[in-house]
Amino acid sequence: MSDVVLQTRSLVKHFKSRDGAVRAVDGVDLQLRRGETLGVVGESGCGKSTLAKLLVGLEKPTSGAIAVRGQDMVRLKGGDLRRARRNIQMVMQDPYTSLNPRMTVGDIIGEPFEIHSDVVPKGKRRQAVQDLLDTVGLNPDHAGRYPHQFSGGQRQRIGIARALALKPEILVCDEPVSALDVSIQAQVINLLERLQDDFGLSYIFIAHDLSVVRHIADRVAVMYLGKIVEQGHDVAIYDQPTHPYTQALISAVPVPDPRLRGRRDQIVLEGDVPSPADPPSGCRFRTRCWKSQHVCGEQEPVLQIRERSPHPSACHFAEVRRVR
Amino acid sequence: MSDTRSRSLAGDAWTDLRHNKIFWASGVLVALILLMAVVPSLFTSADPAVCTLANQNQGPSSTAWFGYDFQGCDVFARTVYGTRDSLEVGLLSTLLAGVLGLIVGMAAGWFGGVVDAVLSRLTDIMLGVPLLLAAVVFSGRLSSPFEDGVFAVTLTLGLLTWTAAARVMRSAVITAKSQDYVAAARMLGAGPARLVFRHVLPNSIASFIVVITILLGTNIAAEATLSYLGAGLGGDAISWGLQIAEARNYARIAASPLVWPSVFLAVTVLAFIMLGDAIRDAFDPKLR
Amino acid sequence: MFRYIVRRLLQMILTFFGATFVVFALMFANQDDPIQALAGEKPVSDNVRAVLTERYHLDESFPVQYWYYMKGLLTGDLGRSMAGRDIGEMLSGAWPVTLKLSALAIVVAALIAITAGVWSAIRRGGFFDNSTLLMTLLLLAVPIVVLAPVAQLVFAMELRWFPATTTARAGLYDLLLPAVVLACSVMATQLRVTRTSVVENLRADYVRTARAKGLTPRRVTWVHVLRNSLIPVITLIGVDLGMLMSGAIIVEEVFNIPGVGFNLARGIRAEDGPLVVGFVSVLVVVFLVVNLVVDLLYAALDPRIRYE
Amino acid sequence: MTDIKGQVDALPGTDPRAPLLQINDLHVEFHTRDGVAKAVNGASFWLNPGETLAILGESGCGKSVTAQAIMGILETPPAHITQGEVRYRGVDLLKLPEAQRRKVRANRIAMIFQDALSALNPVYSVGFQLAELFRVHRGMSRGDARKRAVELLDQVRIPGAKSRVHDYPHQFSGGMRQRVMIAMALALDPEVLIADEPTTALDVTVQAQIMGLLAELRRERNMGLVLITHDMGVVADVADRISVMYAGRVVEEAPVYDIYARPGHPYTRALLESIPRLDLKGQQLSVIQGLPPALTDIPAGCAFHPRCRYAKDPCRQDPAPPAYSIAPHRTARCHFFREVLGE
Repeated sequence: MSDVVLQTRSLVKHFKSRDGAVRAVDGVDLQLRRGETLGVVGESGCGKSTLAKLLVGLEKPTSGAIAVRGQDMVRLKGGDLRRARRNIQMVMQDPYTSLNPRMTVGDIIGEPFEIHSDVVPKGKRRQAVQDLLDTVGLNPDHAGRYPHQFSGGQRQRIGIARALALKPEILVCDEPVSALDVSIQAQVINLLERLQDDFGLSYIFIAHDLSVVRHIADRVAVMYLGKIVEQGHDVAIYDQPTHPYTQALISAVPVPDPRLRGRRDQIVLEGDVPSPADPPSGCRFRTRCWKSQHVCGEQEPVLQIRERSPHPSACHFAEVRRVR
Repeated sequence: MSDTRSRSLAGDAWTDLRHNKIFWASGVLVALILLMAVVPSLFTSADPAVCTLANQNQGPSSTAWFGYDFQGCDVFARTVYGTRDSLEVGLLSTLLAGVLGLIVGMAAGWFGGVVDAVLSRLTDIMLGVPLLLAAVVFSGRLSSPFEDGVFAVTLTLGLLTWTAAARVMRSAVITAKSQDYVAAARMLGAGPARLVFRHVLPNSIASFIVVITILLGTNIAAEATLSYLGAGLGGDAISWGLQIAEARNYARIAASPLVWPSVFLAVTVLAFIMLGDAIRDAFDPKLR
Repeated sequence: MFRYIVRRLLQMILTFFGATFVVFALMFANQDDPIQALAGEKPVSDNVRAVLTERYHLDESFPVQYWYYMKGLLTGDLGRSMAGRDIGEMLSGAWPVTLKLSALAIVVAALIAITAGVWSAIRRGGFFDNSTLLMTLLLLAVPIVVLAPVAQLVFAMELRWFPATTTARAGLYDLLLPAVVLACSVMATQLRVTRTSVVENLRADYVRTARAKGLTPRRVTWVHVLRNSLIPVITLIGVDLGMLMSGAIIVEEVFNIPGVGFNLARGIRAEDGPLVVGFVSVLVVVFLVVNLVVDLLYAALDPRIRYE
Repeated sequence: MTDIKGQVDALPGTDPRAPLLQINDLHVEFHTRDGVAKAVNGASFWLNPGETLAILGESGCGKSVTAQAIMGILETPPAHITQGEVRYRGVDLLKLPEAQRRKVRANRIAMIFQDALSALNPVYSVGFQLAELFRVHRGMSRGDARKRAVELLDQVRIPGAKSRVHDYPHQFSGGMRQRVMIAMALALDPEVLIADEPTTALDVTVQAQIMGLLAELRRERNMGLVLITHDMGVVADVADRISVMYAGRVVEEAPVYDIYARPGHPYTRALLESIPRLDLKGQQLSVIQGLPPALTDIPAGCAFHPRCRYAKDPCRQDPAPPAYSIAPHRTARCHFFREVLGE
């Protein structure tokens, strides 16, 4: 198990609100191995962005543990925590708000070196920044420019360069391409894949776009209302989904091939996602599920390998159904 | 993207300001007013304190451009010399209000929670007392009629007018604080000082500056109002407000002692408000 | 909605105590020898001093004095002025004409500010917009101490269109000039806020929807945009009441209107501490109550607050 | 219903045999501080009843501006329609007086927008906003209009329509709000519905619901649907024909099957290739180099030439390539369409 770089155990985050606790993340166990990409998919409000913030320490978990290379990030303090945090960095969704408009690109990418002054000696920082710009495919001479002089895709590259500055092993990518146009998306995805090969990075890749996740991820976790409902290798999830929610989600994604029109097994779910402040008892998906039975309201299904599910699935009636 | 020069937002704003006629007009006016306050003798050779009743209510002449008032004082000289006290009170009270507002607003916005609740309530309470009403209760003249009152009025206005700046600063800080780039810096391990001074402050200061510029104008007007009511400057101070109060009773006999201090007061306030407007437009061009 | 009202009420009570405390503390901090101040420049005999000390509880500590002040304020007993008159009675005699004056000023200011603000927002960049912008600049720059005497000189004394002074039983026309002067002190900001707010709302997506529905421009502006745009203006009108009160002191003094501001101005000139503090305290309470009402009105305009 | 419409909103000059909607050589410019932005530079397409036409393109390609020009809701200034025709059943809407133009909106051509939360007025109940249409265009009484509003909410399958009609937009979920928008667009039985990115802000499961609802309503009413989107999956699922826009021009127009099988313009081809596909997993995605041009500074000749791998000298010179007819019902603005098609 030495190649596990990141592991969470029963990770929980509840936010206080007027209507009681919002259970944004409610017991998440996941593992990330070296050089691997774990895709996390789910609809808005499923807790995937909160999960990302927990992983990089922007939010404190209500309970549970996050281990990076065996060190519990929740318990670490002071200098140890700062050093441990270097190992896990994030690429944010919105390239327009994630860069300080009053700092030059060189200052933005160089800021990690100023905060962790022992990483690169002062005299070599300029060179380091230019190298990083070069690595992400930007002109190193543009270090003196300001963020608003770059396009969305270029700004996302700046964000990636900043995340790479401290040479982390793990990158958490929170919807890194969803704000970009299709043709620009492909450029950024290619860059991320190339960096993974060059530096042996491990990715947590969070997205709502299932086809992007399928392209980049080795394993996929599907989240619904703060819980992982199904987890497995990409082929297992996309071709042999066993959880009804996964099946509905995959079938809802339009396929860019008109020949398949009307010939796909489309499951259209009724209604909306319930409020995470007051999730249904038992299985959280039962209110929208066509398989729902009495037991689903009584007993919460555990995420595990089941008789008819060769990979972990949190459904009492898990069963493979090819939906595309 | 065609130009290779790097342009910061402040740089953009400056480029914008340079082409703004209103900015230059108000800037020149402000500079002139400041000069008048610092070296009034550049503008008039007459001594404002020398008044001869023989000159009472005389009309404008080549020696006294604006004529003489009821006491026989040179209106132009008194108006020019009035700039100093007015500006002194305006600048110092705005400085005080600005510092208070900056601290309160930053603290409330940055810390949030209990600090914000307490400071916001305090701001509400201060806003619950209309400025002039509080000022007339507090200002020195009520009990000490023999000082010039500059210190008392400055303190009064400073302590009572920080609320607007604090509110603006608070909401700007809250907006800036929740931006992704702050989260990104925090994630890199940046300490609170770096977060505040490198990320939050530079991105929230623009609207604060605008409020302060406008406050400068309104505080000068407030001083004149207080002095007019007899709750502001007094003693041997020269103030436009005092001049207006005196001249009003004889306005039908001689309008010039009423009109000229009024014009100077209005132009000063106008200059600062226009300057604030120009700066706002430069930083926030979308609302033009 | 209920929650919102309760919260606002609690807030107001807190602000009430805070604000009156501020007023009292200001007065307390400001007095070195209040009895001497009361008497002006005459010497004060020990006997008189003892009576006055007794009457104003001057030998008590700050909290006790504050207690007497609050008790008086809450029971409507504002004590006596330096001249020996009952402050409560003075107030009740003075407020009707002030109410008339400020109501007139609010209506004049709001009417002009909102119509002109909407117009210049629609025609932004046009002649009307530019001239209103210039006008608001001038209005902002001319403080009421300048405007009131000059307006009196020009319109009342020289042109004789309006009476220069009035009595307690002044009619609406008699009060029109002072009301307009008073309105000028708040009109500029109201107009600018209206304009900005309408400009912002005209760009909102729902305006596009309203146009796509085939509604006339008039309906889009006056039904869809206006209600959204008024939300910040309404708040401002509440806050501006403070400006109006301050302005009323000047205007009533200049035009000799025997209202609250007139009495207050005289109190200030006469250095009548109890009168000033009593009047100011009541005005602060009025200000707070009006702002509470404004906040409730706000909720009526904006369902997002009503249903929060 | 049709006869009511005939009486209330007669539009003289309409020809029932003319295409339902035909856009010819539409040009729209924006006058900005940075110069003249040419948002639409000669867009042309047509639409038949019961048909779904997808206008596909990335942000800034002019697809939304085109839609708003058709509706006549562009803000002028800064926008100016400098050239072109928007023909509805043969009548050029751009030449109509504003009062008549207004009657076309919502009655004949209706539109729904991307972000339903901001597209609905926050301070009025959805019932008011729906009923307003009947009151303004049909002169109905308050009560009747309200009744029709409830019926409409019912038709777009909002549960509990009778009580929800009193609710405000912020009280609805994203999907329900878009249903309200659809109800509003369909209220007066228009013949053309323009949907501008109707599901972009929604989750996929909700997107499936909304697209299903739109398809069903279109079929029932035999409406023409103009679907504006950047999502090639959605297009493949619902469109009959596609117009691909780039830098304000329709660069390719074709039936949906043909375009996915054999794109005729390099841009379309590159777009299709940049979608992640199952069989290419583990490989690099093919990308379009560079960025779309700034609308204030569109390259001479074919606007796509700086990013095009087929580009040769003629592409870099004005005039821009004409709309070559490359097959029945297919056009492409590329000098080298044969190469692109792989012939």
